[in-house]
Amino acid sequence: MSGIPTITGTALPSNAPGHQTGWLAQLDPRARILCAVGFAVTVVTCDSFGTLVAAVAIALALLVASRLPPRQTLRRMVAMDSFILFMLILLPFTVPGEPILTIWGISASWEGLAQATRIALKANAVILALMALVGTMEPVVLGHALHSLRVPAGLVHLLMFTVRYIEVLRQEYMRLRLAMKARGFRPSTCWHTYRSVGYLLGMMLVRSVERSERIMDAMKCRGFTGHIPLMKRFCLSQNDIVFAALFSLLIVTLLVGEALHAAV
Amino acid sequence: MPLFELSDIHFGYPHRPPILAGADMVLDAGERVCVTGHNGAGKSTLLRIMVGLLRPTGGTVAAFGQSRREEADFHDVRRRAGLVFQDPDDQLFCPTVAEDIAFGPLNLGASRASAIEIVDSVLTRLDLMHLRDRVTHRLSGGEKRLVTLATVLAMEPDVLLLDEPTNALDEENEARLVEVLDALPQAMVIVSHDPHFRRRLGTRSLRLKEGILTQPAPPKCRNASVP
Amino acid sequence: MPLFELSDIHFGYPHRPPILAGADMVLDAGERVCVTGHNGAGKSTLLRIMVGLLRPTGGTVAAFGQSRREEADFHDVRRRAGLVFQDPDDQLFCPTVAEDIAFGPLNLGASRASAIEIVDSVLTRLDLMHLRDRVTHRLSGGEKRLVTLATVLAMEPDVLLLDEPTNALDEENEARLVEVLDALPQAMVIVSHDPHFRRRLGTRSLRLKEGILTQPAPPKCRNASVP
Amino acid sequence: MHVVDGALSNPVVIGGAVLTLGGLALGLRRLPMEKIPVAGVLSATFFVASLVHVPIGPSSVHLIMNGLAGLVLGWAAFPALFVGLLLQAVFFGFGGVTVLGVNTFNIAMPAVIVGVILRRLVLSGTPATGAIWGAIGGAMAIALTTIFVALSLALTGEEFFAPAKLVFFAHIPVMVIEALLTGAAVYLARQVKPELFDVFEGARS
Ligand SMILES: Nc1ncnc2c1ncn2[C@@H]1O[C@H](COP(=O)(O)OP(=O)(O)OP(=O)(O)O)[C@@H](O)[C@H]1O
Ligand SMILES: Nc1ncnc2c1ncn2[C@@H]1O[C@H](COP(=O)(O)OP(=O)(O)OP(=O)(O)O)[C@@H](O)[C@H]1O
Ligand SMILES: [Mg+2]
Ligand SMILES: [Mg+2]
Repeated sequence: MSGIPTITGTALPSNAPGHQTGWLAQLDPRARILCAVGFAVTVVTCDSFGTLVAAVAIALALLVASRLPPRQTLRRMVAMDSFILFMLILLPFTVPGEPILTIWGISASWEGLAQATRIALKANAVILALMALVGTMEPVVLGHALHSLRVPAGLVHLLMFTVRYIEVLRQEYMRLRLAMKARGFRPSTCWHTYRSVGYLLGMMLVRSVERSERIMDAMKCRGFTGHIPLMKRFCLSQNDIVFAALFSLLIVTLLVGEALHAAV
Repeated sequence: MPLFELSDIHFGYPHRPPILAGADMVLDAGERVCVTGHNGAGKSTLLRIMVGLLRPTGGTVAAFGQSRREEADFHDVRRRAGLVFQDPDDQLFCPTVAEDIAFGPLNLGASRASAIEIVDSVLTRLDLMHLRDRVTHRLSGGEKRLVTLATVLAMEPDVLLLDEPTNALDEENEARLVEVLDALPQAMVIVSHDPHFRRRLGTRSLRLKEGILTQPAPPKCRNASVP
Repeated sequence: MPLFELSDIHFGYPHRPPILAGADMVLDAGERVCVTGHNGAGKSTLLRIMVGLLRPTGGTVAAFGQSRREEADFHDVRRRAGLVFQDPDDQLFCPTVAEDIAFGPLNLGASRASAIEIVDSVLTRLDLMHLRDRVTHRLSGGEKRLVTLATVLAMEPDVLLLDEPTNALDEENEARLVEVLDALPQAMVIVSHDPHFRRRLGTRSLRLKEGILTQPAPPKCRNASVP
Repeated sequence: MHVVDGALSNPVVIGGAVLTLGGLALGLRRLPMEKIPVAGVLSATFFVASLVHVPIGPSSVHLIMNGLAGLVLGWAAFPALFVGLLLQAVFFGFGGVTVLGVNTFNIAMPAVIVGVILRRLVLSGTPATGAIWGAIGGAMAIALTTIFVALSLALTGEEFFAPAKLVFFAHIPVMVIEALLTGAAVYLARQVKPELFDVFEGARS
């Protein structure tokens, strides 16, 4: 079990030239962020199965439009934290109600199963829509868009620096891991492994702080006076407005469907 | 009046043996001084002292006709002497190339519009307009190096201080860089391990050894092998 | 039976043009093969393929008399072929020199006590006992380089793969290193840009160019200029 | 330990968002522009660390290292970890949108608590005693995170109570691992660069 394969696949995505993008990726980033948030808030408040299935369908349609690699994205969508997965599996057994089956004297209820399914549908619809709408952005563009959505400058700059140095540090980590492997390191459940990985992370922290000192020097050399400019300006096009309007309509439809269902 | 005049510079990092022990250097207008020396000799340290990022424990730094002592004295020096760092990843900290190049001019008080004009003119001059809106951390090593040069040129310095500029470059990009630098009018201090690069650009060479800058023997083949 | 036998190795990084395109190499016991080639030619890549850190897309790697294909095949290769990386900072990650040298033996299953014994014997052999409890991060470039060699020798390899070992060294340390390496019985593959170092240590030279290893013309001074 | 959208009740989601906004405000107050580069590079380091998997028996866990983050960053851990969680949700599909506040609070608040309580102890004595305090901090941060996650679920409904308790005990091995890693990292940092723990001390705009 080596840490390398698990980490090589997880670079932040790039929209480098030549990267295939759909019409969704051409839309204004701010519109996409607001749509994703609106969709998430709506879906979370809905409870009827019909609405939730419709929400998943919308999310899948967005996935197609986003041109994200479908298999990899769907795998990410269902890969929930083991913690939360465990909760979902236990829900049928902890929610009281009409029993489906009984294991070791504990009975699983339909109500519990329904609740677990609802959570799974909501979680997946939201995360899929988020990845399709926002995850297709260059991370730097996400920062610029958040800035023009009035997110505090400190937070945006923090995001920008984080995005800037993730790849540099990931490369450093992988080179160090490779060198450890070359010296016969094979991770296992033992003190030697944990100490070595701990040293590795500690060393990366130390080097990071020293790098940040050099970055600060570079900033001073260019007359840094306590202000970092951000220059990107967005402007809404007709397409963005049409998309936002249609998407809002979709959200309202979901809410109406939910209300009708509740009224029945 | 020389652009830079370092006399009897002493320096050591805390809890370390001294690195510079009486280094002297004079840089005149139009000169391109190459500095060599083995790894850890203190070449990068010397450049940092020149722009006041480190303060020497002894000796004096004079720049552009004035003695420089305090942090405030060096603000002006940093504007007029552009330092290109050894590792481009330390220097390109803004999200996009255009923002990185505009960072300096904006700090010097340029308006947004004129900063954008400077960005475009510098990129055009270096024939890098295709990189304008690229994300800095996705550039190749050679592209990063050329962009760091652009970020410094955008401040229109009188002197360039280049720390191992050919480090991450393949032959093609190196040839590009030589051409670009050769066309620039600025005086330069160039730290480089590459004898051919030095020979192509430098007007004279200094060797940093045991904390002192000396005129090396005229280059022979043996010099070419300095690692 | 050769120690290493690479035949018709092909390799390219994802989304990049191929780097190795039919490279062949044989390393026999007692040999010291020098590999040269310009920056980015794929020298470091070649060494990584030899110890299975990268898997070739075509061709075969045989080591110590066996064909090696799977990750498991290479565990034994990595024990018997010690790779010294190009940048010492990629290799040194423990707080002190002693701990870093003990890392390899501990991976091979040595007890703590015997690992400490190995540390002391290796350091004594390289005359580096004064560095034993120093913090690796604060060593000079030359010291780091010698310590990386010690970390690899601590695993008692049969073959040494050295990636630009003179990179961070001044003349004095370089002379030290030549002396140390010359006294070692192991077969070696040495990647080096330094013609004097190669001439002093190598038994033969190979040049990596356009993905293929060839016997170069006898070294002339012009070789010294490969950047 | 990311909660997903739809699992929690509205009051819990809103409460988490409000608490996180408060934490972000406090954290950003300690981040003047001069500190943003260090915080950003450290935030990137912890992001990379969170992608690292270490073996545990036949399986493996990915690291959180929020204890170490708290020791180094103090209150600045709030914005730094928030940024990491945001990037994880958007680009890796890990976590969720409406629960971003809850998730940030559950991971960053333990970091801050560990930082505030243990930073001084980690810096006192020899590197070895510092490492022991670091290990305690590493375990404590994970324990608190588990408790906070369990609480957010328990406040949502009784049906989550039993599994939440079970999950706490299931996470004891993770606490041990993070303790050992944090201890080793602190031991190294104490020897190599003790100033690491002072970067965010006393910084205020
Ligand atoms: N911030 C620092 N704190 C302590 N020591 C340092 C620091 N920066 C550099 N040093 C040490 O000072 C010495 C000189 O470093 P410097 O970077 O100036 O060398 P250099 O000549 O530029 O070397 P290179 O060719 O490797 O770039 C080295 O031994 C280095 O380890
Ligand atoms: N992990 C990687 N992913 C993608 N490309 C890589 C990677 N490592 C190296 N390369 C590229 O592969 C080519 C060969 O790299 P390699 O390090 O083998 O060259 P080298 O001959 O050792 O060069 P140098 O003399 O600079 O050390 C280079 O163009 C390099 O940019
Ligand atoms: Mg240097
Ligand atoms: Mg190499």
